[in-house]
Amino acid sequence: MGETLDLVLVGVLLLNFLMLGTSRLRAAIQFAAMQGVLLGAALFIAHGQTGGRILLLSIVTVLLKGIVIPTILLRATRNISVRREIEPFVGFTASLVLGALATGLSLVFSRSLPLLDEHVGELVVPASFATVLTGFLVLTTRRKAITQVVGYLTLENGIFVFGLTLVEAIPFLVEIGVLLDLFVAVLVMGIIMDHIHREFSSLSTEHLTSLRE
Amino acid sequence: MALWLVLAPLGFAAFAFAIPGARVRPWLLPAAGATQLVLVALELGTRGSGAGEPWIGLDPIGRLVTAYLAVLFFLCAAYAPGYLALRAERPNRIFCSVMLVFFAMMNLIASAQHLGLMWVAVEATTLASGPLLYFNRNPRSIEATWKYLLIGSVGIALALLGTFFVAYAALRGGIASSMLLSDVFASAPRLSRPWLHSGFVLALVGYGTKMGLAPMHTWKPDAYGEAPGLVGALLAGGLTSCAFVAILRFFQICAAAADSEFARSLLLFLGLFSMAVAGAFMVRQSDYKRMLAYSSVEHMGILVLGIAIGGAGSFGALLHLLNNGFSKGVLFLSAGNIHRAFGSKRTSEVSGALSVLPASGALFLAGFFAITGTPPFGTFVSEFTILSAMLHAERWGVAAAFLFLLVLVFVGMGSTVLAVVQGEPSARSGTTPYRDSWLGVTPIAVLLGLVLVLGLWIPAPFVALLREAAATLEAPR
Amino acid sequence: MSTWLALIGAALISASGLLALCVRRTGPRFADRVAAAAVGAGAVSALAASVLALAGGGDSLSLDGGFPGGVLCLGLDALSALFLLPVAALTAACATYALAYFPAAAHPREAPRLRVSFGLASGGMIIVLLARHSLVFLAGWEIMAVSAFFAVTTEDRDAEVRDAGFLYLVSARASTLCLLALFALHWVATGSFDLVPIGAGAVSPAIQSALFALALTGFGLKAGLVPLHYWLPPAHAAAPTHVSALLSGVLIKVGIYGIVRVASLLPDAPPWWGESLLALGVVSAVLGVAFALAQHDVKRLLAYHSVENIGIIAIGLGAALIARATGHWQTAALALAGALLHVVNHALFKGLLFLGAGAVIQRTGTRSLDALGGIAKAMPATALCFVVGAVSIVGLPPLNGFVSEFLVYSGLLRVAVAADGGLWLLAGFATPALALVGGLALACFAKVVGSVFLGSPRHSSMTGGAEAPAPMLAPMAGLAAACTAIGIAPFALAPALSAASAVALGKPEAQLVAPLGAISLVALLTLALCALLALALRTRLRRAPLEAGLTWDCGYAAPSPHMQYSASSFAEPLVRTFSFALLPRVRAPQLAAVFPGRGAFHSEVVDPVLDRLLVPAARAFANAAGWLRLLQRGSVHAYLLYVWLALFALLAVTGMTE
Amino acid sequence: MTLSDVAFAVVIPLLFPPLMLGVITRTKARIAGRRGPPLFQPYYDLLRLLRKGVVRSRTTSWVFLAGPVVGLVTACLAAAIVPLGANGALLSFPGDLIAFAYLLGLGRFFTIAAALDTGSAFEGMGASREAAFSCLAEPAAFFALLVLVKLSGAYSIGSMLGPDLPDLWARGAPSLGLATVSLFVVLLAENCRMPFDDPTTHLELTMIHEVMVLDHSGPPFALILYGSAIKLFAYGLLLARLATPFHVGGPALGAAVALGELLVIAILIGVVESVMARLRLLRVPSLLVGASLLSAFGVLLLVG
Repeated sequence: MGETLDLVLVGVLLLNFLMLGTSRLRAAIQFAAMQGVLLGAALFIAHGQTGGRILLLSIVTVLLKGIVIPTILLRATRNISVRREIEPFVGFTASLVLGALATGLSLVFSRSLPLLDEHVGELVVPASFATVLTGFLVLTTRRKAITQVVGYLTLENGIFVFGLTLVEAIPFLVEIGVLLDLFVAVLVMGIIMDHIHREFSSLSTEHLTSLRE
Repeated sequence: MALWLVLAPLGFAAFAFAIPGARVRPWLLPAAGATQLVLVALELGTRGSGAGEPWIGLDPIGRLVTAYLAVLFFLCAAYAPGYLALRAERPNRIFCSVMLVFFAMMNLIASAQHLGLMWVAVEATTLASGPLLYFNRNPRSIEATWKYLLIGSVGIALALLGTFFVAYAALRGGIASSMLLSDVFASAPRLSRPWLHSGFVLALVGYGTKMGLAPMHTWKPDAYGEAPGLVGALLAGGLTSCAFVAILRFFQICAAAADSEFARSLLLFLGLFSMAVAGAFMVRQSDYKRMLAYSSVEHMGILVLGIAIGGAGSFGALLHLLNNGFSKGVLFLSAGNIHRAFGSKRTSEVSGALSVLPASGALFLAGFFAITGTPPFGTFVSEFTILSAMLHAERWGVAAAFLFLLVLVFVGMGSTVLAVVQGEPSARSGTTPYRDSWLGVTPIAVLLGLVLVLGLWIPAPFVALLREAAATLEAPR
Repeated sequence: MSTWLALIGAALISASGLLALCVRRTGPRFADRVAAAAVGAGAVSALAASVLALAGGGDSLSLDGGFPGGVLCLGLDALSALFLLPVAALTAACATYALAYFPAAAHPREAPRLRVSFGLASGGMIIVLLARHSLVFLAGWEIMAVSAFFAVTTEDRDAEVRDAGFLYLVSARASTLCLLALFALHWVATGSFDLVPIGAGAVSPAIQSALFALALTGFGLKAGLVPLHYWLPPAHAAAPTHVSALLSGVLIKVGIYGIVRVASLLPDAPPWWGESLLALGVVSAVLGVAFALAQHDVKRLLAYHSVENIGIIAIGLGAALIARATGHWQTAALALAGALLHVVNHALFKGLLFLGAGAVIQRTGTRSLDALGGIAKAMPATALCFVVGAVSIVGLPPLNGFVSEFLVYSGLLRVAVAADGGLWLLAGFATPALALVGGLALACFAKVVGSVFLGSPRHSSMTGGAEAPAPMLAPMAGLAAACTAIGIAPFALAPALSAASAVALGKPEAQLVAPLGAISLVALLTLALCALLALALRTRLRRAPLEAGLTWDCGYAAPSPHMQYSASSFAEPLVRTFSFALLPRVRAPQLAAVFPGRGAFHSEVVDPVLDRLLVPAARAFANAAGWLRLLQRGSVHAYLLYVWLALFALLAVTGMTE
Repeated sequence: MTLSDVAFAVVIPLLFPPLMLGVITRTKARIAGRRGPPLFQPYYDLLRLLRKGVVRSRTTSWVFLAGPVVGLVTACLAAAIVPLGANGALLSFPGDLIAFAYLLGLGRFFTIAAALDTGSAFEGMGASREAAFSCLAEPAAFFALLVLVKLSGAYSIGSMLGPDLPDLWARGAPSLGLATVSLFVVLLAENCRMPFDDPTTHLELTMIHEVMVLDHSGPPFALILYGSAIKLFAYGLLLARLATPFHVGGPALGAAVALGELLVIAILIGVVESVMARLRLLRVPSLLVGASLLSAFGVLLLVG
């Protein structure tokens, strides 16, 4: 079971790099969606034997993270017929290097923390940290509002990966609540993005710097 | 039944969403506030029989904060109809119902006894306050809302990770993991320290973002600057206090684990840093609403400083929570009135508010004196307590820095406030018809009266509640 | 009884402005009178309380009722009563003066507000004097400070007034925060809010010294000890004149009261407390009067003289503290009595001088010494009162200033005689410094009297005119009479001074022993002989051929008022002598050719602390803070980065070991 | 003190001082090779002035006449504080040295005020200089008096200069010597003698005291002249006693010796005035500060 999970998590890590490396907005969204699907799978693989609760949760995860939210974002890009490129502050190559660094750092950090015995050799914790950091990179180095939402999504994905270790501890209601919050958050951000586009005819956050000291 | 404190506003929210009358709807807000006051009074009256659901219940901190929220919300809500009547051109269906949801979620934060539930509630307040901020629907408010949502959501995501870390700390400690506060407290001594520590840091940064501690405060001036005064008052008085409660929960875990020293030093640093940043950014601040945001940053710093010092400092911090909230209410609501009368929030364009709006100007000025800890306002008592705690702990350097920063903030805030209030009325005052009205002034005056009362006379049961709450910070159960 | 009386007085005075607001509709004149009557009644009550307490009828009372600080104690002992005396008297004088100086009819917007803040400021002072509980003290203190701010900024449409008010407010706040630290430390050290003397050895010497240092800073800021005096001149210049009188006459004295009170609570005073106070006093007195001499604005000048007089008071207090530390109780009582009497005296004559200056300012519309002149002819009564005040403040016999300076000198000389080593040097240099201060003050007031009242008007608009109205003259006359009375019969105050010193020193046997009878004799002789001689001269002149002519100007036949020696020229030799400290900024025209063109000479002396230190420092800080703003330029990416950096930094410093 | 002593102590200070002026004038005349006016000329001048009429400027007020009156009264009272020889002074109480200085201050205040009352640029100039220079002389005098106080432990001029004075010289000769020199400088400055002021100059621009009283005439002017003579007497008495701390016989003899010493001082002043030129006005402060430093050094020597 552990190896299957690790395999899925390798996929998640790979998607992190793809996300950092791609220059196309829609691709980035699709990578985030794929990550969402993988997460649903990972949840099932890790804890599927524990019962229907997990199955339900996995399905909801795949639905939300893999389908509904990406659809919202893709619709946003479609409605707003903007230039499809991601406009980074930091170049793609540099982003990849930073991503690699972040992944390395995650490995080191998770080593320095006392893991449970069953997690010691596994990828769960480092993959979680790496995804969180990837989310951070996307959030801070990509210019468009929509890419920032993708970054936020990735960040949440990373946290979700960490949650795989704690399925017993987290009540179902809270898990659902977390997912629901994520959904509403993206929804609200989508609405706001819509308004941003209407006001500024662009989704670049460059226009969003009039409030300053 | 603590649950009713959450359900009642939600019910009002649904009702507000359902009814069609835009003129009637705002009055649901004070109605909900009054109902909440009754519910809270009942709840506080029947203390002791507090065995409700395990997830939602009122411990001393919860009792304190829900009661405080009820009062603050009632007064802000009493201000709302007058304000919304002035903004009749704006549809208020979303505004009213979302505000009630927002209020319900704040109550949920205060009464949640489960870390996960609390997180969900905090995130829900973030999302609910988005539409409130965006009430004015202009480019500037979009920008503010966007920043607020993004930074807040990212911060809260970190807090979720921190919550998970604490849960993992239990697993690592060989205990069945649970996020119920009572369970966590009970098993706290066995929590794995590295996980607990990093979990606390994540929660501190996460909820600290929400609370507006520097350097995570950056959304605050934008959001408070662009939000209607009413929303600013609820954000600065209510939401930040709730985020503070969330941090307190994590602090309690550390305290229960008899390992609060590291947490105290982090809080101490963040507290002083917040005050310093607030002081630096208040200097030559030309936008009086942004100035209020920095004042909020400063007072969040004072709150965590009090906790960091501990002892009487915790008591002082909890008292300061109330004082700050009520004073912020005074400031934001009166600033809102001034903004309305002058149509500008820049000090270069606003002056002589005391002449144009005698009541609001005076209240704004009085709010300034209240928030800066002028005796006999309540803020003075809480700051005095916190300072005494510092001296008692022989933290001379901290005390000196605290006092210096208070002066710095006073200078920064004073120059802006006085520029607005004093002098010849600027020409802009003639451009709007708005002048003081009973509806727009009375709630502010009551809020100010509350701050004053807290400085002159604190009822004994209330002191007992504060003591009890402070005690649970040192030795949570 | 006496405490209740004083409380009633405080309540009446505080409520005076609000009462006037209530009767506003019956007309401005009536409201004016209601306010003045309330203040008068309150002052009478407070004066009665004060006299009662000075006669040995002091008492205290406790209020219990769930206040944050527990049971609140108030009390009136001889020390408080001695300060209460001038507070009540000057408040009443200023309120009466305001009837004509600042009537609501002429200032419909400002006067009602001013009355409220004026009453509250004075009421706050009384509360401070009565407080035996640190939180009550702070509450009274802040009510006083904040109301005084509103009183100072009465004419807030003037930017200069706003700036001065803000400076005052910030200084007041800094002072309050020092007191906050003081009382917090007191609470932590003693476990009590009650302001009662601490038992010997109950608190460590280091804590006691910290308490004293905090008191010295906090109260020194209010009292205006150099270098903490910087707010005083602008605030006094900005305030309406009767408010300046109150500020200068009694409000800054409350700072002195605080120092005396706190020192009386601390049992083990090392000599350095007194030495530092003495040194600060000398610096304040010398610099205060030197800067006063260089002023062109009569109100700023009077304000700097307050710094000087606070310095003299501090010299007395310092000498008393030194004597107390070395066990010379008699000397301590002497010096302390001098300081306390100077507090009372300064309230009387500084109040008088401000009120006199106000009368002139109201009549002429200018505060500039170089524009005034010859007003004695139009306002002879005002001029006479002002001269009395001037002679008093310079410390000359036969008036009251001489008595208190005499006592301070006496204490200082006794300290000097008893001292050796460094202390001898300190005391040995303080005495001549005090003499220098006296000389400079004389020069300064000769300049003020001369350029305002004597000679001929320098401006045509000031010819003619009339005497100040009765509500303004009466308080001045009263204060002048009080100055004279104390000068002639200082022994009448001796029991009160003894009682107050005994409280402040915590030593009932520390009685005042001074040759007050001889001083009285000197005063009487001076007055009597002058009167006799004047009478004789008058009789002689009646008989002599009296000729009136032009002033002799060495043959120049058409002297004009502009040829008079101006105030600035009068002070020039001394300003030049002290230019190393005053650093005057002079703009003089270069005279190149035989027939130079038009030129203008300009010189000003700016405050060293405010204009050379605080303002540049504040500007530098603001500029530095401006750079900090670059961090917040609206980029949400940067903001997110800060969140992460904070996270990483905090993680890095947090211990991660099991 | 008996009644006759008192009468004696009142009459001498009232009658003697103008003689000192006469002696100074005579000394100067002799050194310059002239015979000079009679020794009693100052008395004749005073009487003549008292008989004369008065011219008053139209700009003046009552202050103008208060100057001479107060100046004379304060000078008399100050003189009463100083003991004649080793005898007690008429007015003596602990701290009377302060009264001495401040009484003279009162006189100065009104003299200056009277000068300013005329509104004349010249008299203003004189007043300004008088104020400035006496200010600077004050610390010098107080340093000197402080040396005396410290050495004697007494607080009245009468007891400081009493019978114990020789003993003080024995204990603190250097300090007392410095104090004496410094007091002499103060005497010259306070009484407007050379090198501070030239009483005989005819150029108003360079005058100090004389220019202040330009507008006075008749009886008031007599009061002024008389007052300044008494002031000179008081200072001279102080200095004489300090410089010659010998104890001579009974009160009458002591007083006679003291008066003799005063005449010596007058001659000394005459000599100084004859051999020195008036200082440049800008240099005057330096000299006064120098005198202060001198007596301050005397204070320094008493450390320990």
